[in-house]
Amino acid sequence: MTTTTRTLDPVRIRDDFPILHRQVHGKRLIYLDNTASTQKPRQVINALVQVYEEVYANVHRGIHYLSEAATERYEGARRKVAQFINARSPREVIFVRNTTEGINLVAYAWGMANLRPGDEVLITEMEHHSNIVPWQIICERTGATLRWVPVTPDGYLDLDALERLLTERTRLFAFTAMSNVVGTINPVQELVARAHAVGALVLVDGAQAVPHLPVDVQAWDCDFLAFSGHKMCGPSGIGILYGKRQLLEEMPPFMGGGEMIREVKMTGSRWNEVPHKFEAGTPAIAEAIALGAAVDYLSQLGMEQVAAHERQLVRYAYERLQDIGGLKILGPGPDDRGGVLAFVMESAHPHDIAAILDAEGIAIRAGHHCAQPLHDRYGLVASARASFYIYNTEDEVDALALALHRVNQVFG
Amino acid sequence: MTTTTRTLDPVRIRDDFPILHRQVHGKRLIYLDNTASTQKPRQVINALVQVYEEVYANVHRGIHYLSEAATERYEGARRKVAQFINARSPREVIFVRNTTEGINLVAYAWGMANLRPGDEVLITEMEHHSNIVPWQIICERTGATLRWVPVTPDGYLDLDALERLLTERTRLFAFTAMSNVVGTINPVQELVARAHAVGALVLVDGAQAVPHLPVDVQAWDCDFLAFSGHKMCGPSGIGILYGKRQLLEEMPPFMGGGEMIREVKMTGSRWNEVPHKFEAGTPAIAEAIALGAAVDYLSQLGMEQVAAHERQLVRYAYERLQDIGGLKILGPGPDDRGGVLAFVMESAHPHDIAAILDAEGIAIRAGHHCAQPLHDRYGLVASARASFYIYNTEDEVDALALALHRVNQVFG
Amino acid sequence: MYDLYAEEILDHYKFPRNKGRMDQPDLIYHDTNPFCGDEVTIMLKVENGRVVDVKWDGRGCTISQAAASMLSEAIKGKPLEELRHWGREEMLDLLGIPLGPVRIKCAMLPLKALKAAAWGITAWPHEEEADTSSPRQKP
Amino acid sequence: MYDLYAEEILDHYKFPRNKGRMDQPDLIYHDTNPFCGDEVTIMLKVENGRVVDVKWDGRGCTISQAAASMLSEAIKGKPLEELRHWGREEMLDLLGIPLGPVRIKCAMLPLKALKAAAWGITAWPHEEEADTSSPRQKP
Ligand SMILES: Cc1ncc(COP(=O)(O)O)c(C=O)c1O
Ligand SMILES: Cc1ncc(COP(=O)(O)O)c(C=O)c1O
Repeated sequence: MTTTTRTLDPVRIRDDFPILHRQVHGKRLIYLDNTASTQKPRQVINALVQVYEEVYANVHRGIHYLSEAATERYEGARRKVAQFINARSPREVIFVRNTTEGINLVAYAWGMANLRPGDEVLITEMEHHSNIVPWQIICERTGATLRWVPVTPDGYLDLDALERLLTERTRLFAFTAMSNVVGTINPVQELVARAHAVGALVLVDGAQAVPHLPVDVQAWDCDFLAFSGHKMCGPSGIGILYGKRQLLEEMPPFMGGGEMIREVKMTGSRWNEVPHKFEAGTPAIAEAIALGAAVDYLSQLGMEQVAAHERQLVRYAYERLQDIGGLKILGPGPDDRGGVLAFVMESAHPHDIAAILDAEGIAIRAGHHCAQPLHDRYGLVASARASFYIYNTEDEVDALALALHRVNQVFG
Repeated sequence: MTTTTRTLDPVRIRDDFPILHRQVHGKRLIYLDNTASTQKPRQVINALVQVYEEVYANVHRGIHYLSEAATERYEGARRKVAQFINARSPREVIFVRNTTEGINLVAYAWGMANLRPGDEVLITEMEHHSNIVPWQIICERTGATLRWVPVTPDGYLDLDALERLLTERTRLFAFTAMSNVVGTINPVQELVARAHAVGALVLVDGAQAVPHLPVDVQAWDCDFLAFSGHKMCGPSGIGILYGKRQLLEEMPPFMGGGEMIREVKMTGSRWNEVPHKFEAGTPAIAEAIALGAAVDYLSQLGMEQVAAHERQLVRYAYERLQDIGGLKILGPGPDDRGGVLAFVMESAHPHDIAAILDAEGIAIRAGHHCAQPLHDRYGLVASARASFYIYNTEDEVDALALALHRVNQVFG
Repeated sequence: MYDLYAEEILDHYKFPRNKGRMDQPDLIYHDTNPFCGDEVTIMLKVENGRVVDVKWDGRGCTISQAAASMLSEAIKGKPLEELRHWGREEMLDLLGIPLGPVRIKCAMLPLKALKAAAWGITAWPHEEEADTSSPRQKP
Repeated sequence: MYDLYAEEILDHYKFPRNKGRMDQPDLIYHDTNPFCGDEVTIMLKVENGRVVDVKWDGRGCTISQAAASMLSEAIKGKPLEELRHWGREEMLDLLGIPLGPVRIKCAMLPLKALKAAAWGITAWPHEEEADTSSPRQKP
């Protein structure tokens, strides 16, 4: 590894992650399932403990010390997230449970109010189910039509087809900034500009991009961005929907209840300000605060450095995996992708690959990774997937390669 | 206090709650804001830490050790909750964020599919906004009519009016098992039976009942029950919707995404089994598991004992507060209520009461407590509210009474 | 927090200055905070762009009512143009105490009414607030 | 977990017993697991309520295919009535290894196909499963 001062030191980083020191089946844990969810540093775990031991109370409207302290930290986390993605204002940051809820919020609140028969919603063949099913549901309810941008054999969006598919009927273009299977990093800024040129809004699924790449919503100019805390060192149970202020102001609310209202009368209700209009009920208080700690942690490492580390690791892994007989990596070459490698082997079903690796202490995923249409497009039902994060090392890639050779031995 | 073996010992219980040992403004903390949210015992905090330090991974479909271990604990928590409320099967337990989301789930999934113009949804004047606003939204969308059961001057549901309001047009009756302001414990079983007699379904808002009283959904025979983990020693970010299996099977899904599907094709999708059909995306994994620890904690104390402790405390407090000049307690007498006391004082605005008490280290709420229609009904805009839980003591009630005398002095 | 009930604030609360109605005010604005029911009406007489007389009326908690009273004293003689640009800081300076996220809204209520009056508007425009937890006033 | 690839299971996977097609089966059922694409078809010849011949066909992971092979050996000669009541336990006994929540579905696939065939049905009725994390098969 190069050793400029700002290069990540995964060995030192590992010290922050208690779980990485455990054993699995008597072997040291090699955690390569980071696309599904990442592990948590003690800074984040401690933040949770600290909230509950020192400043926990329900937020908003409380006139006692704990409630005010909890509210300040909760809103402080919102400011941290806003800064992390370079939002214009913390008001553009809505706390939800996960990427999935963020997308559903837009589908229900914006979609139900704005989509009509004849309108089109455009998504892509490489989407996660969370950026497919909400649009299927809302298009069915509103009579709008769902269209799909095809994926090329090597895992890129088909930009010629996009030219034809983006029309003045397109009301929204929803796509992932980075594929959770083939790892393709899409040219978000260009895609947003093309969609805006025909008057369409853009929702970016940032579930994989935000944890792994520097993201700037103002540079992207996207209208919405959804992502999950649990994929970026944060706790489970918290996610974010970013939305441009003006749009959020105009949208009707999604869920109704406490906190999202300004006034409730028997004859009807008026809504609170954004972002509160979209946060009905008691929010995930400790989770938001701990997500703030995760954002601090990543910011301190530097997202450029995080991305560089993964780029290096995935290049190394791409090479090592080439050597393995009958193994085929899905998607683009090593230079155009994030730190995720999905593959199939001639000798073994993905389930069997994952099970053999598990016995060696290596955690990978096997299945359709919530991207059935993409697998269908490649004539596959399932694939195996190894994915990297800040704490993974080349040593671990070597162990992965060795175990994959072993798969060939067992099934040879 | 009586000292039968199974009586709660709040002094010993306090040892389990780290935050109760802190000081606020140089005074010992007296936490009487339990209706808004309760504090957490170390058993629950430890459960969170343990998940992240030992068995964290995304749940479902993972073929590696950590994912299987996390899945087992997550589903184990579901079984604990099912048992806690005596559901027939864990499949009847859906993990959501909070009570509010549980109610919105029913409003969107069941309501949008089943309500038509001419149909009526019946709620009550004592509902929390979370059991009002979703019905206002869904009634507006579907053309159904929202009707309200009035509340009597002393804080009971007007059962004569109910007789007139429950008709064959009533499709759903949604009411709280216990008021979060006046503390009234409603006769759930009787209300369910009367609603069922006209063919209406019943949703019970259990946000206050489940943490404080023994609850048996089979005895109640309610169709849905929503409640929040954070109000019953559990972490923030997790709540429960119980629903009868048959109804859940028949309902369309709410949010779309990963995990809630069985198959996603470009031409359409098929849904997963209940409860997974209603849990789109990565769930609040650690939160569900820690809620399981909270359920264990409360079960070990015994919910009969929890209720008895609060009954005793609220009776004591009711008496002590009577002595305070110009103080008026809202709602029923001391025997028919849970451990919550809302009141107003002639000398001081509720905000000022709360602020004076805060300076003494005593945390209470002031405001409309997300129940504006109830306050409107009493011609009030706000009230002050003290509420009790397992760790509160008569000593603390004495401190409350003393501080309220002080309010009269300051503003006298 | 005990500062909330500092002598001066309680004094303004118990003995409000300039409280009452004004005949024929040049500018008048009524604002409420629905979360706690506080209400404030500000009435101004203006000459040559300066406030020459103030009255206010209202009901609510100590903070909102004392703030209205203090404000009514502070603005006499001030140019309207200056008052239009007063903000959170000026109000907190007058009160002389720090306030949590809920009570700050009580303190800001009279100032919001004053600013609306000074701008001669009847409904609040789109306005940025530093604190995302506070609801904007759209009466 | 290494047990997953115990001699016997790998042997059944590599050298499947009774794999192939059957002309004119008395009972036949095809089932799939959409999550991993495993497929199994069970074909039975039945005389006097007993299985007298079995064939199966399919593709998928070691567990589902070995389970089909083992099952095909175990059921020959058994009364249909008995097979209708086989469950998770019988299948795990045959495999002789414990399985996690995902792989258990692979193991159950051939049994589900067999039971459907034995009941002579073409679509699965409402069926309770102990493990709430497992999807029910509704082909
Ligand atoms: C009776 C009642 N219903 C609903 C709620 C809403 O709960 P949550 O904010 O956890 O969704 C509350 C909590 O304040 C409540 O007391
Ligand atoms: C690209 C992408 N979108 C959406 C999601 C869904 O995220 P969550 O399950 O946190 O809602 C994921 C996670 O698997 C993902 O990788």
